[in-house]
Amino acid sequence: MDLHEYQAKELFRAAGMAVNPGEVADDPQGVRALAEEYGGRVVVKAQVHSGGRGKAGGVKLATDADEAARHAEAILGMKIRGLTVGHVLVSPTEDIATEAYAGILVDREGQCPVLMVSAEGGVDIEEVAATNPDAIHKLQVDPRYGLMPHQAWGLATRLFSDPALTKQAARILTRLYRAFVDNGASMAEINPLISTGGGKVKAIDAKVSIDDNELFRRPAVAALRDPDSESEADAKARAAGLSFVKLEGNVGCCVNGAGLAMATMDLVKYYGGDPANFLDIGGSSNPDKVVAALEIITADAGVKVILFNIFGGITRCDDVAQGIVEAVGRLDIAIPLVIRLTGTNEELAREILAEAGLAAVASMDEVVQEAVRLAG
Amino acid sequence: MDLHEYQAKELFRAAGMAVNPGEVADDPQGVRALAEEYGGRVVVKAQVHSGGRGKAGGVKLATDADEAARHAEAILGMKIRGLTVGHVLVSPTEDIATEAYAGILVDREGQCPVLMVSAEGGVDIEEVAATNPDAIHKLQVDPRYGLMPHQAWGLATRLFSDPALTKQAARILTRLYRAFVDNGASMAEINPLISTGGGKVKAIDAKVSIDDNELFRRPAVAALRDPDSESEADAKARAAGLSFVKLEGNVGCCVNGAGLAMATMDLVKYYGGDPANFLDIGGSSNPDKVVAALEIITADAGVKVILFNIFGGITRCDDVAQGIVEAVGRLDIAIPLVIRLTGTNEELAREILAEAGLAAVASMDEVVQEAVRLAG
Amino acid sequence: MSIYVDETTRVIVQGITGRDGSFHTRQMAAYGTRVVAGVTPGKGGRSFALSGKEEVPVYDTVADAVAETGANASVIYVPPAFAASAIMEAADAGVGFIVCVTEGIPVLDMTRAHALARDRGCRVLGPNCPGIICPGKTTLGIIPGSIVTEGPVGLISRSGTLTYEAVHHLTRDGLGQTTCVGIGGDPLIGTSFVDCLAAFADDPDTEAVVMIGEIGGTAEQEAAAWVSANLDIPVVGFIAGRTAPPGTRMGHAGAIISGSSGTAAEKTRAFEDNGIKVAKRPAEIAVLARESLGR
Amino acid sequence: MSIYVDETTRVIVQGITGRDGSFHTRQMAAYGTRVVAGVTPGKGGRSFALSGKEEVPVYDTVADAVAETGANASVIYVPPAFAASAIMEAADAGVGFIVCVTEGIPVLDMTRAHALARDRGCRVLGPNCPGIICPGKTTLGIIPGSIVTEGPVGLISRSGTLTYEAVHHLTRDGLGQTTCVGIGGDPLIGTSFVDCLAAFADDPDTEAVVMIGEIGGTAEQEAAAWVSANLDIPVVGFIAGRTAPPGTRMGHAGAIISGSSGTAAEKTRAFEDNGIKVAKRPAEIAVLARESLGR
Repeated sequence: MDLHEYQAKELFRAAGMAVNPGEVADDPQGVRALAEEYGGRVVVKAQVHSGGRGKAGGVKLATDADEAARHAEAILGMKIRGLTVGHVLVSPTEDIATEAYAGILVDREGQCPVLMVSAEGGVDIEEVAATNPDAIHKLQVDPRYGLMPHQAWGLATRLFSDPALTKQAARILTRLYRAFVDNGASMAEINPLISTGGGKVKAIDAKVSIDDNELFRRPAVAALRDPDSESEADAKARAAGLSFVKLEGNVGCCVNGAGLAMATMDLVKYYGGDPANFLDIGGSSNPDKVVAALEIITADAGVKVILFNIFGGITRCDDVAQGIVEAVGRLDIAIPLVIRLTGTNEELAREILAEAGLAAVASMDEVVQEAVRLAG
Repeated sequence: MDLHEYQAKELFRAAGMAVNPGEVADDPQGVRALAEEYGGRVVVKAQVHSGGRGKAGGVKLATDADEAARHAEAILGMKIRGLTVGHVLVSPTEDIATEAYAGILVDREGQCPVLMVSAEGGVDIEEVAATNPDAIHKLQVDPRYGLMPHQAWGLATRLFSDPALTKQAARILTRLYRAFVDNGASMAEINPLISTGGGKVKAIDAKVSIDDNELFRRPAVAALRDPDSESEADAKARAAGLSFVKLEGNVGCCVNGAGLAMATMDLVKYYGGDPANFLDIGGSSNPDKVVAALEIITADAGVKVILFNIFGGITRCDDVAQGIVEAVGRLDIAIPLVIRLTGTNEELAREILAEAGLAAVASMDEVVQEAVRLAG
Repeated sequence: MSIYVDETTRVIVQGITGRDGSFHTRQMAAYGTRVVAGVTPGKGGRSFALSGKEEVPVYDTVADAVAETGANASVIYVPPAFAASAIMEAADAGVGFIVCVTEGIPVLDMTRAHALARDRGCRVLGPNCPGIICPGKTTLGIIPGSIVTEGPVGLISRSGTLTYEAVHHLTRDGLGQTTCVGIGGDPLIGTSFVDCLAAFADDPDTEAVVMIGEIGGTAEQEAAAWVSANLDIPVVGFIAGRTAPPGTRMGHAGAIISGSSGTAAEKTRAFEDNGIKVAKRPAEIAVLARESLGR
Repeated sequence: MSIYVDETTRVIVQGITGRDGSFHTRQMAAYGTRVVAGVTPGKGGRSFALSGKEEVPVYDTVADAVAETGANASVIYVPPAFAASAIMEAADAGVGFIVCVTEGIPVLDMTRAHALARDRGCRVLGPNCPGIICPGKTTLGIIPGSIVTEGPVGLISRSGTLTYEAVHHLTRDGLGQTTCVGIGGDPLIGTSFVDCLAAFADDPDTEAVVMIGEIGGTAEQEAAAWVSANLDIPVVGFIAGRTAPPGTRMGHAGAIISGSSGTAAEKTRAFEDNGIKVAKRPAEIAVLARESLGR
């Protein structure tokens, strides 16, 4: 789950980090009031879950409150990579002397958090990684010890040579790591981490993603979810416990297992079709899940056919068949359904489908070819 | 630093542990009021830093508020192992079904905290350890992982077979470990950890010692020190940064280094004398420390002679000599002083002492024999 | 021969009394797995019926189960909130091989669990994996016994049902398996492609290997390099997620293309550059495997 | 020969710019110790004068110091609040031998620092120790060079000044030392009596060992058993604290009799039962050592 910049900054402040001030508003009047409070010179930043806000015109500098309100007018309601801007963050401008980068991810290979810093901040860090990898200093943090003081200090010395700044940076890195762990984050980033002309080090942008698997035990963090930033289909899939990703094609896919679901999409493409979605109904065999899956898929007017590809293992085929029959009964499905079921309790499943007047094929190639054909 | 039972219970409650209620009072009226509040049947417990309070008559059961007040009258002001009781803890009685033990220490060999539990609680645990060691289950806690849930659960299964009780005990052990670490304790103990007839598990006694070396960074814990529980000499030694232990003899000892200080006491005894104290002036060479040391030693009317045994290493002999000269000048010392100084800057030290009319010998045997002779 | 486990492996089940745990324990026992005990905290002292005839004791802790039964492997079917702790309990009790089926374990929990497993020198398979099956010998996890058969192919996969799909084709085409291993769809897994490849390399019965990868991470690239440097039996590959958009998690927590890294194209190229034939459709995996074995 | 360190050991000093650190660094350099750098966070880039003629660079981190100078040992003189962290920094930077002089480090900090040192395979001497001196070669810590001399005795002690006292007598009686090691007065120390005994056992120049123990813990008892089982050179012992009351900490954090365990009587008995002669006075240590060497 991605957090908005203003939410990420709140977490950082709560962890004791130096962060520049700022408040959100959702109309130009509110922005004007905030700009006046901050003395006129402010930055107005679109709060959407997307990188490249600056390039898209979603970040504007204002020299007085009127200009800030005009910027807000332009930014609020604009679309950035398909997302509508509903809120802006208003912050006083800072006297920036240097811009650095600091971020934490989980490293697959090291199986631990990895803290990355670069004295070249304020730009696309992936670009720095590609063009000048030596400018990025990485540190694998042993989860048994956490980030040790000397490690934070050592990284901070890569960012600043003035000990007064190094000390502040080490403190921020230590707290960034704390915030990362204590909030169950999968990513936490400060870009840029600035030093001011007055010798202060602080975060003026913040990006945090929370590991979805942590949300069950962190209600305060889970409450930060912005319902407006999620499509109706995504919200419904999440509520039903389905993995769902909307795509642009017309073959609706309903598969058990993420790997098989990806392979099914790939095979639709291979046979000349276009998948409308990724959808994994998971290892459970709850008929309600199938109903929810069908509702999500059929809500997309572009979908011309629904393809079921089920290989029963932990999911029993008879349960899925039962779910399909129930769902078809409950819903008014106007498009064709093609079904492939194999594995645990396959025979039972075929009987259940047959009773309801539905047929199933046994091969994946077959069912995909049929679906592509029906989608035209 | 030892905490009182009521202080330890507060820490335990703050850590989320189930602890029986209780409040302290320092007069019989207060005890009566508390006993009334708790419905009459209460336990009145002396709050002193000593084991064996029960055997000494410092723990009494009352069936009504009048009896509680009478017990308080008897207990307040009594002496337990030389300590005067200034406060009592009043708690409602509990319906005790079983009594277990749980405690944490730091294990020298394993270099980690060790959690110990026994289903045989409510008694002297050292006795259980001596007579029935198999009844005590020990677990070394790896500081890199902390107490893991399965470990707390595993120990809890050694205390209770009813899962409802085991679950509560595991929770208490987890929080006991947290309280131990978060307060910088060197020892934390619950004895007894009871189960009630109603199926509740809770701590009804609590013992905590804090590692003195932790106090500098835990002001809230340091504030729990009871000034009344410490002798004037101990308080003064602590303020001056001296290691001091009062003993019963008449040869005052002032030594640099704990090992040498112990060996000096041993040698006094060897030559037929009796040391009045252990005193290590430490590795610093601050003359104020020497002054403080002399003040502490001479405040004991039983001391007949003061013995200095200094081997200069990190402590320079000239600094100590300077301190002795200053201290002798500032104080009115009526008893003889015998001095042994050797090591770093020994020559300089002798000159300083000579100027002040003091002499020093070079051997430890010599100085101790002389001190024992002078102490008569 | 099989890798990691065989018919002598003494297996305990953590979460044996749960819905999934009890179902799959009976499936495993029916297949022939030597299930010796179950563990469910708070239910120690009961017994669990493997079938109408056989039952095994349930213990409160893995340590007790190991002490009483001499178990040397564990399969974990406990909810995500407790699964990392269950792995740590098994590792701490000296269980040498741990299969964790559970999906949805917090990644930071797994950093600690994997660290402890390394410290204790035990191998974790998964989490978020279907387990391991040695046809005709034993199965630990949820791979349906009905789709496998004994034979010369070793199979390694990040996926569950896609593995079944591939095995299904192999079996139907007469290519049995020495062992099928589902290494799991999470970003942090205990046993990698390379680990399994090295184990298959030491198994004289394995004559070819099938590797089923997917988008996200670089495990397939590392495996390809390892194959090229170390393995002299043929390897057939498949990569799922060619149509996945970048930056979006495709179900598996580990299946996400970060920037331009972890794409199916990149992985396919790494396979091909290192002499691994890549199937375009799941059904083609068996075809290429048969060809590579000259059958 | 000497144990653990010698004249080739390349030493850095953590806390070199502090009062104690600067004083003892110059003392060490004057004795001949190869001090190659200092570390003080925030003072990197400066230099530190070892003498009127020589100076060494000061670095911000141990990692930088090691990378630039190839140091393989460190001596730590930093305040107790930061000392455990300093040990961890040195261990993490690959320093193989770490002497920590600092007294008063929180014990729980040390549980983590010792764990990391073990993980990194490095040896910690102390904390709360005077260090190690190899007469005529090198000294790391605060043991005054003036009291030692080269010779056949190895010395191990939990104490600081009591060690000086013992060495003083040995030297005066013509018994020089191969190495004198102060293992420290804290309850959790990185190098034990047994570790040092094993090192002395491998040193052909060490013909006798002096062990100076004190009340608290069981390290002396374990050492006595080890001596009896493994060592064929004579050992002379001394135990401080015969007059210490139980339950009271005698200065050293580790010097406390718990219940009836850790008493001087118990330790003396363990020494004597294992063939270790025990001196009754510090001055007698040298007498017994001379006798045991037949001089």
